[in-house]
Parts: sequence; structure tokens; C-alpha cells
Amino acid sequence: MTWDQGLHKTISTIGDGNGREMTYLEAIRDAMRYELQRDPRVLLLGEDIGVYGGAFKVTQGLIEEFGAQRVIDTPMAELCMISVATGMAFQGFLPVVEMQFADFISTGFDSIVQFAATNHYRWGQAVPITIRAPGGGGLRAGPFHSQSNEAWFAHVPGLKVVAPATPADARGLLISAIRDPNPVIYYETKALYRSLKGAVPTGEEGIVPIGQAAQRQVGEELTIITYAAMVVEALHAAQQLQVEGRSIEVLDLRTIRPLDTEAILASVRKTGKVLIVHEANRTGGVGGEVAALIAEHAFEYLDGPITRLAAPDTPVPYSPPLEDAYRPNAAKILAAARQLLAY
Amino acid sequence: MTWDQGLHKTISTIGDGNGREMTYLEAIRDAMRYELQRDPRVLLLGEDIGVYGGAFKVTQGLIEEFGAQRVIDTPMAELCMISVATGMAFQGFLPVVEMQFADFISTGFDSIVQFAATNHYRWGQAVPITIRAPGGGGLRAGPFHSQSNEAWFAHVPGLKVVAPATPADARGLLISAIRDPNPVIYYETKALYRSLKGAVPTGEEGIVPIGQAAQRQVGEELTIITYAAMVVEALHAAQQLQVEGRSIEVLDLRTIRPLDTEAILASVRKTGKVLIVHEANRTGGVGGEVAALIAEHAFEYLDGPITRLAAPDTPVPYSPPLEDAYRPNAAKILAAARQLLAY
Amino acid sequence: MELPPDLLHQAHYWMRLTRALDDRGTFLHKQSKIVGGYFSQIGHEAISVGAALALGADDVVAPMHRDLGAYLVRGITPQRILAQYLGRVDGVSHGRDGNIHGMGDLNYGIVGFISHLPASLPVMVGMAHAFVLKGEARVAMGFYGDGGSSQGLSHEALNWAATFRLPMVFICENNQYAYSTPVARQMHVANIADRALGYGMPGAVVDGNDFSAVYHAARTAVERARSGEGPTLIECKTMRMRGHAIHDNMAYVPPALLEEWAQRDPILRLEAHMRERALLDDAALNDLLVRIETELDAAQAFAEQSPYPDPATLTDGVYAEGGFL
Amino acid sequence: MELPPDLLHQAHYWMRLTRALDDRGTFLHKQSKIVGGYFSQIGHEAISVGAALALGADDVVAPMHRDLGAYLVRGITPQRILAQYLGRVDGVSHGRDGNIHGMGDLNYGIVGFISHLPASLPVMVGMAHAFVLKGEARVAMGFYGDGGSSQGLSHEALNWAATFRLPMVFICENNQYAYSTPVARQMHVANIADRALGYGMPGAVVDGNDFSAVYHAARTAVERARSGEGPTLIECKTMRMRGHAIHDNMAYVPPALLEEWAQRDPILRLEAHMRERALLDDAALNDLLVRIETELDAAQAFAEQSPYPDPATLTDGVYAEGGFL
Ligand SMILES: Cc1ncc(C[n+]2csc(CCOP(=O)(O)OP(=O)(O)O)c2C)c(N)n1
Ligand SMILES: Cc1ncc(C[n+]2csc(CCOP(=O)(O)OP(=O)(O)O)c2C)c(N)n1
Ligand SMILES: [Mg+2]
Ligand SMILES: [Mg+2]
Repeated sequence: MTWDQGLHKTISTIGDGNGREMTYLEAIRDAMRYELQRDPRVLLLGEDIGVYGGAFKVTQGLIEEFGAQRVIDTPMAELCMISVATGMAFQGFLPVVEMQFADFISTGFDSIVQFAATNHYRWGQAVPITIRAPGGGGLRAGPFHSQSNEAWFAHVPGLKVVAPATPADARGLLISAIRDPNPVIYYETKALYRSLKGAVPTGEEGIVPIGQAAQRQVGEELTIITYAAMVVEALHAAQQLQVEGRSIEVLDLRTIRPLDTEAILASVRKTGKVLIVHEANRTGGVGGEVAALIAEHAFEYLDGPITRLAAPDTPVPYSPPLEDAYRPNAAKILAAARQLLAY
Repeated sequence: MTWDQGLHKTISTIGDGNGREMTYLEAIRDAMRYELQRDPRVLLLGEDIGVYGGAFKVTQGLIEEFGAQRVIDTPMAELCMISVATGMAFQGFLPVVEMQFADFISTGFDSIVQFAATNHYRWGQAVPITIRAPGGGGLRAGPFHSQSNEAWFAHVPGLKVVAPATPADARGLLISAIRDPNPVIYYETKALYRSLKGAVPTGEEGIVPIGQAAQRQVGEELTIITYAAMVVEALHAAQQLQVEGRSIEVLDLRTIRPLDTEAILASVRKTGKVLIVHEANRTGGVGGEVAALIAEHAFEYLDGPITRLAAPDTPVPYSPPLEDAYRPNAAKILAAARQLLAY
Repeated sequence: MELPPDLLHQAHYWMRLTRALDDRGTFLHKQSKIVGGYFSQIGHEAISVGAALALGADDVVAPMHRDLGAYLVRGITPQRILAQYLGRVDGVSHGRDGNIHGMGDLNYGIVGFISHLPASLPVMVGMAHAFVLKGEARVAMGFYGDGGSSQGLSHEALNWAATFRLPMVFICENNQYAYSTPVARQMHVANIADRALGYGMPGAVVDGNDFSAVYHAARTAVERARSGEGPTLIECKTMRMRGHAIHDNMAYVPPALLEEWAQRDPILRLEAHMRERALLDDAALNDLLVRIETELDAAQAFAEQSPYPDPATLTDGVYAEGGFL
Repeated sequence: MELPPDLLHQAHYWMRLTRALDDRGTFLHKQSKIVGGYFSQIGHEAISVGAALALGADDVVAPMHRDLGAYLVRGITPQRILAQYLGRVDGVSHGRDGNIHGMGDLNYGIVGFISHLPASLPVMVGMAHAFVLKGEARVAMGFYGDGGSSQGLSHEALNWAATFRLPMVFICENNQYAYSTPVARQMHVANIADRALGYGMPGAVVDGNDFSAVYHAARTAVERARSGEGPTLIECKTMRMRGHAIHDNMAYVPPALLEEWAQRDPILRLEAHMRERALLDDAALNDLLVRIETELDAAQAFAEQSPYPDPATLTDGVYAEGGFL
């Protein structure tokens, strides 16, 4: 049993197209297995990822398949782990490091932002590491197992940051992250692990390039720009509005750094109204950057205030009524979208 | 001699009003001395701050005056230092911790964002610590002694972040930070230490409350919103434009978290055009949050795109031509302002 | 050296209460009443109770997630703890922090635990440092685990305490595993306490399932600290008798190891010792268990009746108000 | 055990070159030609050269800010180093990183130093780990200081290397000070190397001003590492003979201490030893010094003629291109 079992109450399906149906979690595992098979340089590092299969069982079965030389259980030391991965990368490996929860990435922060991010600019040395960070709330896990802290890294030159919202992207972006010659922080959403299913294209077909947003729903009146857990919520809200005869576009950023500025601007130029949604705290979040890009480069096209819906500026609270009040969801998105449509 | 001596080539004066003329650095020291004298609970912690007087000599003379029990030279361990300060705060002290350079705050990051920032929300325990972070570039100090990393903390609920731009504010905000019952990150600008002078009101008079922006120049046509080192640069640009008959408002944020939303919106509602300037990297910087606030809450008043001028998304380069190209300054502000005025 | 009967009776009560509360938690989790995960500490009773009983009323301590006994000994009631587990407003953190986290209350000298291990260790060092600066003869105690010993922060805390000769007691709970990771993959030494020498402080290895041994070592360290002789590192060897958290079936632990340690159960050992000294018999034990269950029934009723926090309070208390004028 | 003449001649050249390049840097700084600050390493020559000479061509090393000798021994030329100091495009980091930072070049097995101490230590551990995974008989070496020893990261690196028994050599340069902070305020132990036991690796304390001692210890550790026996911690005791950086007049250092250490100058000691063994006389020394000055004149000319980087390249290279397909 895993820690989050039983917490994923409803199961959604997302994505049509071809491919094998997988949960979001299976898609992540599939990407790792695919890359471990394909390239002997790929290896995994993390706490309890081997024998135990990871706190969420994402790496389950991989140590049996690839051995303890490639699926490495480490001491509990995130800062060292990320530095060690960097050193391994200097020797030709493509390490994938698991943070047990995204919350613990702050323990390894120094090595990511100061060392891994800057080597290539400073002395031309690439750092092809991937850091998997299981983030986000909704699982009653309190302030230290629910964080969405991607904005810290969205500000750091030299890093890439991705945050898949569908099983297909979970696989496709992880493969791209592993092959990318730069340090990539891969935010996977715990709340989607077992609650989201979808068709996942296999093989090389399924690769999703870093830096490209996806139009999840096409619309004319308003663009909802979001990523990660909030994509499904936004789609629910958009579908409800569609029933009511409104035409909503949903843009899934997929990559947080570098942002797909073209896709953002193109959509806003079309609809003229934009609602930015994320699970992370509002102030200083990624939404601010998106809003600023729009306010600078699509100013003439705006028909209403750029609106943000995000978590309020508090730690993630534990008690269910507090967490429910804290976390954006379809209902809150619907309300915000209605208000903006009425503007 | 200090590390930065001889690098402060021109000296500006800022601020009229009453008070003793001091450099920016002297004003910081004066605030610490004032608080050490006033309140036995205040103490200083840091590497080389005692006998040596600090890497920039900001704490010079304080150990002689207040003794080694209150001006404490520590082992080289930022993470522990900040945690120790938190423990001291739990026992009634008001510790002021010096990071030798703002760049090393990433080493203490975990303790700031996870522990210090969250205690009051989680179990009602206040953490009255101040962390002094000498930030910013322009001193040919390269990627690890020039950083402006305030955006990391601007995103964290429970923290306050200030960034004084004048000697008077340097003193007034540091006193407020020390007396604040919350963890406050105090970004002091190295490039201003000896290059900026001004009248500094003394005693309790000079206290500057956290959370209030300052109108540095009143104008009608465009608002430049900025903070820290860029305030003097913005004023130079604004004064040049004034000579040319244009009316520019310069708003100095002074506090980065919480932002003075009212002052920002009031100014933009008046001028209709806004140029946001900071020394930090553009993407994910504080400017994005400011732009988003305006785009949401002053949308109707805007007469032009919200423009940002910031450092490009690279580490701070070392070589003079690169650093000069990197760092915003009066000339670049002037060019951006002209373009926006012409919109 | 034989411990006085009074102390043994106290210890016995706290250890039994700890275990019963822990079992109650497991039971409530099975009933899906607990919010989120649940951490059991079974096997750790002698350490948390023994170390906490060595402290004075004015001393301070930062327990970890398996130190339920220390919370109880210091005065955090089962009422508040169960309300915490259920996410209620009367929980120690008023529903803001989760299960064993954030159960801090400086009125009882307790610092709220955070997940990031071992984040509270240097905070306790800071409190110890404050005691020295204030000239107070008080002691700070911090817990960390075999897993936490791999974190650099444990090194920084030990080194800082030693350098300033602070009144600090480090209790390292070596329970053989950090989640699924056995100590042999965490370090290449037999004893974590052997590191004490490298900081210039005494180190001791004790049997963490023997209340007397833990209490003696902790008491000696506390007295040493209080008299200004500086910090001590005590490594308590024990075994985590349950999964890392309740979802974890510990398939990675050899069953023989668990059986071996089950023979050394800290409570049964204390009871055997008390029986030998005629301090306990079946009737007395039974009385105690009944008393504890009654106490816990009341605590559970209190917790279940405690309301959930009002969502309108969501953003309250992010910042402390007022200031130091 | 007497070292072979060849090795001593080599060492002598590198140590003299190191010092002369260091003096050249000071001189250029006085002329305001150096961009930003300047770090002198005078007194550290036996350590950086001795340790680096113990490595094989395929081994890797991360020198710190006082390990100029290691850069030179590994093959980073004075040309590139002086161009680096002057912020020129031919500097090791092409003007992007400053003075002694970022002088990495894996063609010479060198990882670029970053300020955050001791950030490169665990990176070297990662390279050592990679060697084991690849089955290569290569060794990684990392330097850190008495100041850096207080950082938790040094603990994590030592523990990781020991746990995985990696081919890693830790060189701790204890030069009595970290900036203005004396070791006594950094730790409460006499020897940092005594901590090795707490990780399960051998530790050695050597006279850091004695080339032979450093070389012997490093060589032994490198061989041990290469043969799969795991890491070693070597503490080299020395004295920082200049300020932390050039602006620092070291008023906080007792003059007697400096005088005492001046008597033990590592270069003069090596030369005395070579003279005793008739491997050096005045004429030969003079020849060497002239040769070195000529070499450095050329290097300086190269550096001064090297252009500054083009501001148009400012944003180039933040990201690596391509990928691993
Ligand atoms: C910095 C950090 N990384 C990872 C975790 C996730 N985690 C929670 S408890 C645990 C194991 C802790 O082991 P140990 O310190 O031995 O304590 P024990 O649970 O055995 O009592 C881990 C890895 C954490 N809490 N903090
Ligand atoms: C994490 C971190 N904090 C602070 C500094 C600033 N700093 C640079 S060198 C130094 C002293 C280093 O002392 P030591 O490790 O003994 O090396 P040494 O300079 O004596 O060779 C300090 C405090 C730093 N580089 N890194
Ligand atoms: Mg353990
Ligand atoms: Mg030193």
C-alpha cells in the first residue's frame, strides 16, 4: 500500500488519440523504464526508490529489472544527492533524481541553483540531470508534503522546469527531460498519480518537447492558462461553460521554464481575456510572470483585466476544510471565469 | 581596506529633510548600533562580523562596543546559523544574521522557507529574526557575489522582504525589521554602501514602516516602479526626462513582501503608463508580480503596455563589458521610458 | 544503580500511555478518522520517555515523529494530540499542521516538529545558545534518527554546540531503518555516537529499549550540560517495530529481526524489572491499563467533538502581529 | 622514504611556478589590472602541488581558491589563468566567471570551483561514484578548508563516499583561518581528520608545508582508492600567509604566528631538502626562476592582449544545446 492510496477518490480520463491507457503514475514509470532500457547512461537516484519502489511506488519494479547499479537507494541527503548526480553527469551518466516529496527540494536547493544551473554558462560544462519533484496538495498531507514550489526555479537561468498534467505528457516530458543536456526539474503531481488516466503514445512517438504549451480546449471568449493539477479542474470548468454556450480556451503550459510565450500570446490575442490558474501560492508565483508577459506583449488585445486564481498566501493547511478552502478547483475556476466573461 | 573599496567610483546624494549625513553603509551600522543600545534582546550573528567587522565592515566597531556576547562570530554554516537564530528568537532574542553575501542565502534557504517562515502559522510561535543579505552587482564580483535573489523569498508566505534604496531607508527599515515579530529578509545593496550618501533622520523619528512604498519623484506621464540599486538610476533617468519636459513618477517599493499594492495602483491610475525596473533576472522576478497586480487591478487605467526592464536571464557575468551589458542602469531606463512615453 | 520506585512508576505510566495512544491512533486510522497519514512509534517508548524524564521543567526539547512519549511527559495532553490527528481546532496546531508535525508549544518547552529532518536540531542548539547568553541553567534536547544523521544539518548542529560548549543533549534514535533504508546503506560505521569524538564531545551508545539505560545516559548528559560542561551525543539503539508510516508493510525488514527485537520490548522489559522489584503485579498493571483506556476514551471523545477549523480563518496567523518596541 | 629526484624537480618547478604566478597576480592587482578581488595562496604550494602530483592523468580533481598549484599541475596554463584574472575571452571561463572561480576544464579533469563552499566536494564524490559504476580504475579528489569543514555538505560528502566505498580522496586544508575566523571558533577539536573514523574511513594528519609528507599521504590514499578500498581523509596543516583576499591586512592574526610559519615555508623547505641531496644549487635555482619569469611574462602578454568578451555574447551558453538521443 502506498501513502496516498485511498485518497484518489474519483478517476478522470484525459487525452484521446492513440496509445496504451495508463495512469499518470504508470506513465512516469514507463518513461523511466523506456529510458533505462534505451540508454545505459540513464540511472535513478533517490531515497527508498529501489527495494521499496519509492514512497509512491513510482519506481516499483525497476530495481528488479535494471539492478542496484542503475536504481540506487541513497542515504537521506538531498543536497549531496543532487551534487552527486551532477558529478555523475560530468562522467557521462544521465541521472534522474527523485525527491521523496517536492517539499524536500529546498534541502537540495543550493546545489541546484548555484552549481547545476550555472556550470554551462560559466565553464561550458553541461549538467544533464533530471530532478523529479512530486508536488501539489489535495491529499491531506499538510504543509510539508503538499508544496508547489516551482516558482523558485522558474526564476533561475540555466534551469528548465516542466509540469505535466496528463499521462501522455508525464511520459513524454520525462523522456525529454532525461535527454535534455540541462538540469530539468520535473514536477509531477501526486494528486494525479492514480486519479488520472489517459491514452499514452508509446515509443519515440510519445516524446513531448520541452517548451511547448498545449491547447487542451479551443475557444474564443476567454483563455484559461494553467498547468499541472489545475488543468483537469480548468477543463471541468470550461466544459461546464461550454454547456452554457460559452467558448473557453484552455492552455496547458506544460513547461514552466522556458515559457511558451508564443502560444500564450497567440491565445490571448485571439480571446482578449485571460484567467491564469495555479495551485501554488499567488504572490510571486508563476502566474505573475505569465501575466507580465501578456501585459507587455499583448496589451492591445486585452478586453479585460488579467485575472489570477491561485492558492492564498499561506502554507498548505492540513485540516480538510482549510485545505479545501485553500486549493483552487473547478468550482472556483468557474466562478472566476464567469466574472471575467461578464466584464 | 574592504573588498569593495575603490569600486564605488561616483558618489551620489539622495534624500533631503533633516538628519545626519551618512553613507548607506553607515546608516545600516547606525541602525544596528541604535537597536543594540536600545534593546538588550538584539544580537548579531554572522561570519567574520565581530573581530573583523564583517566582509564589508558594516559591523565594524560593534563588537568593541557591545562585546562578543552580542556580536557573535560564528562557524561558517549558514543553514545552522539561521536555525540557531530562530532558536534564540524562541528564547526572547531578536537576532540579526548577516549573510556574507546575499548569494550565500541559498545555503541557509531550507531553514528560512520551511521552518522560520511557517512556525507562526503552524503553531503560533513568532520568529523575530532579521537576515541581512548584501546583494546586487556592479562590483565586478562575478556570479557568486552579485546576486539579486529576492524573488525566491517574495513567494514565501510568512516572510517579509525589504530592500532599501537610500541611507534613510537603510536605517529606518532595518530598525523596523529588527522589531518585527516575523522573519524579515533585509536586502542591502553593496553597490550603494559607499557610493550613496544622504540625510538620515535619527532616533525613533527615522523608523520606516515595512510595507510602504515611497514616491521618490512625483510625475504625471509615466511611473517607474523600482527598488534597491535601481532607484538612483531611475531618478537619474527621470531627471533627464524632466529636463526634456516630461513628467515622470518614480515609485520606490522599499518593501518587496508585502508589496504596497495601494501605492502601486494609485500611481499607475494617475499616470497610465508603467515601467518596472529591477536588477534581478527578468523571468520570474518581482517585476512579474508587480505587473500582474497592475494588469488585474488597474487595467482600465492603462495607456500602454506594462513594460519591464531587468537583467537578462543569465548568471551575473564577471568581465566588465559583460556585466555592463547585463546590469540595468540610467541609460537603459531612459531608453525604455522614452519608448513607452512614445507609445 | 537502581532507579527509585517513584520514577519507575512514572515511566511505566508514560510508556504505557504512549503505547496505548499510539494504538488508539492506529485504530482511528483504520476507522478512517485520522486525516492523512499516521506514524507509529511502537518500540521507541523507552527513548522518548526516558530522555524527556531526564529534563527539568524549564528545559526544552524538540521531539521527532516517533517521540510521542516526550510530548506526553512534557504535558501535551492526549486530548490535544488526538484532536491534532483528526485535524480539529483543538489540536495542538489547530488543524493547520498535520499528524505529528507542528505539535509545538513553548509553554511546555516543546518545539514543533517539521518534516525536513533534522531541521529542529540546530534550532534547539540556538535555544541552548540563548540559555548561555542569558546565564540561565537550562538545557535543550534534540532528537534525530539514523536517517537524519546523513543530513549535513546534523553535523552543523553538533559542531556548533561543541564549539560554543552549549548545554545541549543530542539523542540519536538509531532504529535500524530510515523508511526502507537500512543503516548499512546510510553509513559505513557501527555507531553514530562514535562521531561525537570528532566534535569534541562525549558520545554514548545505549540500549534504547532499556528505560534505565536511556534515563541514566540522558540524566548524566543533562547534568553535564546544566553545569556548563557542554553537549553530549547519546545514540539509542532500537528497532522501528512498525512500518515507516501506517501504509508501509515493511516487507523489506527480515522477519527474524523483528522477532528478535520483539523479545526486547521496552515496556515488557520495564515491567519485568518492576515485577522483580515487586513494584508491579498483574492487578496493578490491569488497573493502569484500564485507567489509561478510560483516559483515552475521554480524549478521543473530546477530539471527535472538537470542531473542524472554520475555513474563514484560513489566512489568519501567517504573520505575527505586534512587535518589539 | 626518499622521493626520486625527478619527482622533486617536477614538484619544485610547479611550486615555484605557483608562487610566481601568485606574486604576478598580486602585482597585476596593484596595477588595477585584475578585475574584482584577488586571492593569494602563498603557503599552500606543497598541498596543491603534492596532492595533484599524486593523481593519474585520468583522475579528476576540484581545487579550491588556494589550490593554484593543482590547476597548473593538471595543465591549465598560466596564459589561461591570467586571462581569466583579467576578465578576458581567453580566460578559462571566457570572462564569465571571476578570478579563481569557474576555472573548470574536464579535458584536464578539473571541475570549476564555485564560491559556495564546499559545493564541489560532493560533485567529486559523484564522479567517484560514476567511476565505480563504469568499472573504471579512476580516482576523484576534492579539497576543502577548515571553514568548509563546518558546512553540512562536507559531512554529507564524506558519509556518501564512505557508505559506497568510493575512490575518493578528501584533502582538508587546515590553514588556521577561515577569513578572519580562527579554527578554535570553527570547531572544538584538534584535528579535522579525526572525524574520518566516524565515517569509517582512514584519516591522516600531515604537515601541509612538507611536500614529501603531502605527496606520500596523497599517493597512499590515491592507490588505496584506485584499488577499491574506498576513500581517505587527509588533513594538511598549514597557514594562510596572506589575507583572506588581497584587501585583507590580517590584523586579526598574531604576528608571531605568521613568523613561526614563515620559517616553515614549503618552498624553502623543499629547496633545503634538494640542496641536501645535491639536487639543487644557487645557479640551478636562479635558472629556474628566470625561466619561470620569462614564461609568466609571455603569459601576461598573452592575457593582456586577449580581448574582452563581446557584450553581444552575453546571453550565449546559459543552456547547453543538443541532447542525448
Ligand atoms: C530532508 C528530508 N528528506 C526526506 C524526508 C522524507 N522522510 C521522512 S522520514 C524519513 C526517514 C527518516 O529516517 P530516520 O531519520 O531514521 O527516522 P525514523 O523514521 O527511522 O524514526 C524520510 C526519508 C524528510 N522528512 N526530510
Ligand atoms: C557557503 C559559503 N559561505 C560563505 C562564504 C564566504 N567565504 C568565502 S571563503 C570563506 C572562508 C573559507 O575558509 P576555509 O574553508 O578555511 O578556506 P580558506 O579561505 O582558509 O582557504 C568564506 C567565509 C562562502 N564562500 N561560502
Ligand atoms: Mg530510523
Ligand atoms: Mg581556512
